[in-house]
Amino acid sequence: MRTFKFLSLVLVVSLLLSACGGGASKEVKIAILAPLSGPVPTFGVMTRDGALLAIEEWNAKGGVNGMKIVPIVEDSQCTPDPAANAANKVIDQDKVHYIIGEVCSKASIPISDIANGKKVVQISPTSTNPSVTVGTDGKVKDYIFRACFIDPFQGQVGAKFAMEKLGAKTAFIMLDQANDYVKGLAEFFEKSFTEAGGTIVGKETYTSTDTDFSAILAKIAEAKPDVVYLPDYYNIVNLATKQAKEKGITAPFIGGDGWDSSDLDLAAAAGGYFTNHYSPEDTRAEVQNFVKAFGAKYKDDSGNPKVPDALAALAYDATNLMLQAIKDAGADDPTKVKDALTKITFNGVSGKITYDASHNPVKSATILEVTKDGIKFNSVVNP
Amino acid sequence: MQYFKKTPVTDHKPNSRLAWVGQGFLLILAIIVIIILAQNLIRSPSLFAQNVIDGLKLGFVYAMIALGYTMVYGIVKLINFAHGDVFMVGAFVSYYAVTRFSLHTWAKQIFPGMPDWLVILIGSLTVILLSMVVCVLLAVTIERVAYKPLRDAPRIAALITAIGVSFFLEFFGALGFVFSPRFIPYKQPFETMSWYINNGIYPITPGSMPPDGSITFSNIFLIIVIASIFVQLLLQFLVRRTKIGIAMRATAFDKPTARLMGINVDQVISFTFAIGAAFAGLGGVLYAIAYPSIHTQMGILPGLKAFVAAVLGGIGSLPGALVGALIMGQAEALTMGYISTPMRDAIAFTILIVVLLVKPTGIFGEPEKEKA
Amino acid sequence: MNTPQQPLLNIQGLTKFFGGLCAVKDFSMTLNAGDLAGLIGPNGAGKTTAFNLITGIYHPTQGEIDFNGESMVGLEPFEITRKGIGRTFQNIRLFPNLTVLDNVCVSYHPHAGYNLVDSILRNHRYGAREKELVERAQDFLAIFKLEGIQNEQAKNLPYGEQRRVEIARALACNPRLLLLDEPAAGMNPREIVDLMEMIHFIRDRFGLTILLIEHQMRFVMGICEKLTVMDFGEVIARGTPKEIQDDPRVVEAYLGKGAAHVS
Amino acid sequence: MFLEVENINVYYGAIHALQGISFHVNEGEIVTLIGANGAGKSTTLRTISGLLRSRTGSVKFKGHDITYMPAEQIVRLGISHVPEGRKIFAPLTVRENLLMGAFTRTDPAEIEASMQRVFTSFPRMRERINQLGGTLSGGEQQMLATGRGLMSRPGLILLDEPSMGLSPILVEEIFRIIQEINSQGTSILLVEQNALMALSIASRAYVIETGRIVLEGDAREVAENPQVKNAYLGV
Amino acid sequence: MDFLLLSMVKIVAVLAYIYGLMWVLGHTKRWVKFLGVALAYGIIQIALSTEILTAFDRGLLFQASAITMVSLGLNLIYGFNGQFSLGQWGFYGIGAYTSADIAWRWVNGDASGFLAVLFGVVLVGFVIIGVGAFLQKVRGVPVISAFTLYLLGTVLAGAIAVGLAHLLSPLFAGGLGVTGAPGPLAQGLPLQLLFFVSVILAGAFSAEVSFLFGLPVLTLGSDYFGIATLGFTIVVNTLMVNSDTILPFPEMKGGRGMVGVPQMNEFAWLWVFVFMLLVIIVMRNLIHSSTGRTIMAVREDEIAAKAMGIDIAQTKLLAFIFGSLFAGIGGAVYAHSTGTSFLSPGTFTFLVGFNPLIIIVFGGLGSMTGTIAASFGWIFFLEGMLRVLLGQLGTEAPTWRFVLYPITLLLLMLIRPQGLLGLVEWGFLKAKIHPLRRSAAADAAADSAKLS
Repeated sequence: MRTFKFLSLVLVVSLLLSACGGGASKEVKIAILAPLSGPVPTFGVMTRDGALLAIEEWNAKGGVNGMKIVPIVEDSQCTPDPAANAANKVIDQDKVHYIIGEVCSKASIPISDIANGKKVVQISPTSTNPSVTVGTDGKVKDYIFRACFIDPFQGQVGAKFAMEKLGAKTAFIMLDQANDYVKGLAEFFEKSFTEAGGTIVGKETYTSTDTDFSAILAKIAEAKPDVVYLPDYYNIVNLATKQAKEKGITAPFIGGDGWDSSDLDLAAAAGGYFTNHYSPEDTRAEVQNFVKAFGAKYKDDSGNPKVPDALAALAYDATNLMLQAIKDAGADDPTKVKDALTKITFNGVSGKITYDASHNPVKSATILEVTKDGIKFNSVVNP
Repeated sequence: MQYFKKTPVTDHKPNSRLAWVGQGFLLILAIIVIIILAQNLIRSPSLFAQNVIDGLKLGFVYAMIALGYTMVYGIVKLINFAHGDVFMVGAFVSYYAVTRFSLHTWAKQIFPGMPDWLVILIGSLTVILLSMVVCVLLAVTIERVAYKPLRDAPRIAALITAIGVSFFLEFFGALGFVFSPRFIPYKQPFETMSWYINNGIYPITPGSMPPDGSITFSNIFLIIVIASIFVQLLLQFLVRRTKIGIAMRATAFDKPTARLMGINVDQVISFTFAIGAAFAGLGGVLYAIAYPSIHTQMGILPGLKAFVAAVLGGIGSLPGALVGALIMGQAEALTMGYISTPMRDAIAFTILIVVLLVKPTGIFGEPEKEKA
Repeated sequence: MNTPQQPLLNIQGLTKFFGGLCAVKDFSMTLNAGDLAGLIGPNGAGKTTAFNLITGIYHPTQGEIDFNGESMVGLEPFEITRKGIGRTFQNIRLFPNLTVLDNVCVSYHPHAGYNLVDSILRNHRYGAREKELVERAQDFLAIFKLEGIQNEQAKNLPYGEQRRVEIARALACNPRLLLLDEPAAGMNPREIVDLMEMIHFIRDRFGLTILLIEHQMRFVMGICEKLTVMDFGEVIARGTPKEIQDDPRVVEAYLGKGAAHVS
Repeated sequence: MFLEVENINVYYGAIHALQGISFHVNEGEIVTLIGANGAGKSTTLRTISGLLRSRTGSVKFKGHDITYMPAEQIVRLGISHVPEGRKIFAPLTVRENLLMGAFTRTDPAEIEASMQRVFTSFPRMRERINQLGGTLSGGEQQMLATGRGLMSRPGLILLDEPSMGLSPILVEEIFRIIQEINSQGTSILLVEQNALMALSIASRAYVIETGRIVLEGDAREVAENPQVKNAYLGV
Repeated sequence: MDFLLLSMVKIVAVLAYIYGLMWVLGHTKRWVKFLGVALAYGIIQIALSTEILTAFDRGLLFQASAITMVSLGLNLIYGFNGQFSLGQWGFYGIGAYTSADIAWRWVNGDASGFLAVLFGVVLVGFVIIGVGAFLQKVRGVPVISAFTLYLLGTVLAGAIAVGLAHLLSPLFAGGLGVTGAPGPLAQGLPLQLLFFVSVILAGAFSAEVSFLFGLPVLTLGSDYFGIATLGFTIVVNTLMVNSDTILPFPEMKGGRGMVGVPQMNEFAWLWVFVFMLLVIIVMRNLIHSSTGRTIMAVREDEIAAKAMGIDIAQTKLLAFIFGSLFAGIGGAVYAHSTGTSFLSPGTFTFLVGFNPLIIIVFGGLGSMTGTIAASFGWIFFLEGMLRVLLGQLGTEAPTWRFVLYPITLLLLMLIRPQGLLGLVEWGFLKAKIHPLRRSAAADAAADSAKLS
């Protein structure tokens, strides 16, 4: 029992100590919650890198409102429990008021619940699930925003593009039932496509861990659609388009911003199109500066400048949005910052961003074409 | 002498009553499966054949990984969860060999006049060999560092260690300076070619679809099938005909007696790990060529499926691994084709459970001996 | 109680094939209540297999086993035990990580007198019956001079004590027939003498019928009232120890031809 | 001295199985260890061949201290252990089993010659050469095990219960072969339950009881010893 | 480095807390017991209410409690009964989703979830008893046939339960209100009581599923059983991912995760504490009983256990059912105490499912104390200490968390393959050491035996 008493004493003392340790007021902390382990560490690393770049740029310019920005990175594993732990940790332990993250909706939703309850502003760069910003009661979560399109827009744009530019009458949809990003895009593509008079000749699901799509592709070869809609991340696209080529499928694949990556297999995906936030070829200063700065800071395996993908770009935009809002608010006060965010007009890499009532960004979409030699700009579609 | 002598009961089976209920249940399951398959076969024979071919491709890849599982399990009764990650390392090594060092074209640089096909053949073999060597070194290191000290500990400790090694390889590999956390599009050392069968075999040219009712296949499919069969035969030769192979079987059966023969059991076990790893390396390269998106967690699911295949076939049995893997491949391909893709893991495991209930040690498994 | 003319154990034509190998062939034996019988034969003669057939661990290919007028064929081992056949094993099979007391208590389980619900609720019945059960087990251990080591893990005991624990555990099942598989193996002469006394004692005290397998002739001849000799799965002789000793077939099978001139 | 075992103590967990056993085998003789089941005979053999470790004492063979040598190296020195229960590699063929016996040897021609010699001793093995070890009958398995033990061309064979489960005719046969092997110059340490049979071919004998040697001497003397008679026939 | 120190102190403190709790539970005086338990509950409750324990600590504490229940269940199956199971995570998931769905429907004005599970659990219970009695009478029925009969009975019972639920659920409509406007039954104390009932129902549901699954599968040999149960976890996860397409539960939203799972909120610690204590007590009572001895005997030596009159199949099934019951309860408690009203199949994948196995091996197979301590220690180490430590070390360091974790795992296994605590038990969990007993009868018996 003596040891027990002693331990309790130590506990109490250390708790008191920790309570006393306050941070200096000359800095503002921003937490970056990203899946650095778990099933998709690649998304986490890209997100972290994009966000860190933005913070570095602001710090180089003297910080925000004269305060130095301190990034705090946590691993949220793209899984609810660790994400909740990470959020609690940065909020309670690090006293963070601003969160950038997570990538996956299934991690962003628990984070948003915690952040909103604690009045901490969160901008998710890439989570498309409506539940991230809208609570179960149907009310918008005051402190939660996102930097990406919400699904309907990309789906519509994709469908419109397929019908008008490619003259497609029939489409086949491939989707990952468990990924709400994919599911959302697919749903709205289907809706827009059929409303405009097209026919969906088939719809097949797979899971994110699948590598073999031959059974689905065999069905596509049989159904002979004009286009195949595959709004997933580039890793799936690489596999599916490669196998489609082997099967001699000629219908073009269309996808969403998940395609955007330097790791997109150009040879396999050539002939495909995807909707995106921006084109690295875009001559806008924001885009060019971002691509250049990113390449200067991060190198790929062979030491060449890394080309940022959509995740990096969105994380970069999300961080900039957050910092801009802090600047607009003029103080390190989450309540003011979230108000500033609702009123913000920001020229980001992914276009001019404003927020609608549900805290979803309103911005234009770019359509890109994949060719053997690179990703080419095709057209811009405004909301 | 009484005429109606009480005849002794022959072959007492304790469980014999109401057996028809269970048999009927299994029969109904089988009939449902057969009906679904038959219906689809009649509806579109070419699609069915296509699915079977795709399933074969999957099955032969699994077979290659399953060999490593089944051999290691056979000899040390360890479910080597890290095997799938060794497989991943094989894929990554070949990727870097190709992209960084252009190892697949080394022959061209030394002998510029060499015909292209030969360059690619030599280059690809070099790349594969390198992957195999690295995998072997890795596996032997793992065995020495993580498993050997635990040989006399409870079996579960080694299993937990295997899980730990598996996590370690996945997430250490995902560090930026090791491999990469990314999904990397794999660069093949050679071009993919595909053909379709429709009253003859024709190559598929880009931009034109094969006619209706065609069955397509690619050179990758052929390579996988050939390599997998070759590996099977090689391994059969090894364990049947060579001294070390026979020693492996002897060790697997009875370690103390094997030691009495002068067999260094530790070396044999390391050798078994090494062979399994070599084939995992080969499998990794072929898998990456067939499914060209590699990342550090690519080994988990194929590894698990391969292990299930090995169990299905009867773990410890080499032909069992092949048969189990082919069944898994067909089950998955046909489930994807005719039921629903997301259900394929569920169906594969259901098949496993049903098979185990009917034959508790897998298709080719030796029945477990009861000792008293 | 069974009537004198009805044997307690009646085995007829018991045969067991393992694959193509015949381990026990047309084995027959009858035991009356109170018998102290031995089953002897060289290693590999099928004695342990016969035990395993009687206790249901193997199911016979052919033949009948009647215990107390009831057929034991096809019953599960635990059912056979509950009908009153207890046993020990050739190479001691205690529950090594359980205490000596728990080893014995396990055997009391079918007669614990309280059920799962009682044990989870820890109600009065649990308390009373568990106490009673433990006390019974402790009394039992006392009989075998094991009470001092009741809280030791079984695996930490010396060989002789492990044997005694195993016999105590088998007796705790409350059997009418006790099968002992090489109870004297690995014991020194002094321990063997003790064991012989103990076996006599338990037979009288618990009203048991005992069938044992043993190699130590001193022991077998000294204790058994009737013997059955097996070789190659078949019974080659039966009778009193004296008769067996004089049976040339036994001498030949058991000691080898070379011995014939010695004895 | 050829094989010298001095004061070995072996434990199975808490069980003290061998309690200071010492004995020796001279070159060219047959020595037998007799004793009841569980007395420690097999344990002694397993300790000599390196499968078990003694806590004290030493085992010396041809001048080498092999007490702490791993089993696979002891074989190379020329000790061959034919274990109790035959321990045939059931999934291996007869030929493969014999090859495993010669694992330590490398010259294929010599191995082939040894195999032929085994076939001369055990003609039955030649007929069964491609049969799986597990499908052989008990006697055949014992022949195979003994033959396998000979394949390493040992100086000393440790034979553990070669007569177990064999019919009298086969036992005779096996013992005849044991004598034959011995006459070709191989020393034999024989553990046998069929005590009198063993004593009839051995030159010297040791009697083990509960991990201790209680009697030793010339085989004939031991056979005449009343205690031994008592123990093995209960007279 | 005070963060490091603090998180280490937290680990020590939580272990001390458990030690204290077990000590007090094991106290012979009843009032000390009750007072101690109340105190143990109170300390944490006050610390939570006053936010001395932050939401971060709270999260860790609740997760550790949930995983304690799951791991205890697995320890019963594997550590105490020797059946190598990887299916525990599946039962955890079943418990979580069952309770979440009951409560979700309840607060959204639909009592059918509650009623269906309630009737289902009861009716299936009858089916199990009835078919069991029938099989007992027929004797000698092969396992697959028995399974088929149970399955048919269960399907029938399930259909009746769902029918009854739909018939009766309108009766509750008034009290429950509608979505967005919950009635008196769907909030406040009645809702908390529903949590209590639904957690138990979810546990019972898990247990019944485990009965059906375990009946045939427990006949398999050790590793085959492991793989079959791993398959179970994967099948359950697949069904969760497709709960809105293959299964008819649109509110679970399939792989996207269920949002709006009602939370226990201020009562969370009460229920977490109560259920954790309940699981610990039930398991301890089970193990230290005659049945518990048979469970361990089966682990030690199946053949000897058979020969001592133990029904092996029944004992294995019993341990499996109780293990799954605990897992189901753990899952249900978890679902309502995450504080984020979100449940996703991502939590229940098979890779995460190795965690309980790692925990029980760490803690020591067959040691309840080890399991409890390892559950808390593991969560507070991996999610607490490592996270905090690496978070301090810069923006690159968090990537290393899952590199350090397996290294720790390897080292611990190499150093202590038998687990940290081996067979040590604390306080309450200790087996009773029976004092020597020398009754007159025993003396007399011993004398008459005249054994030296």
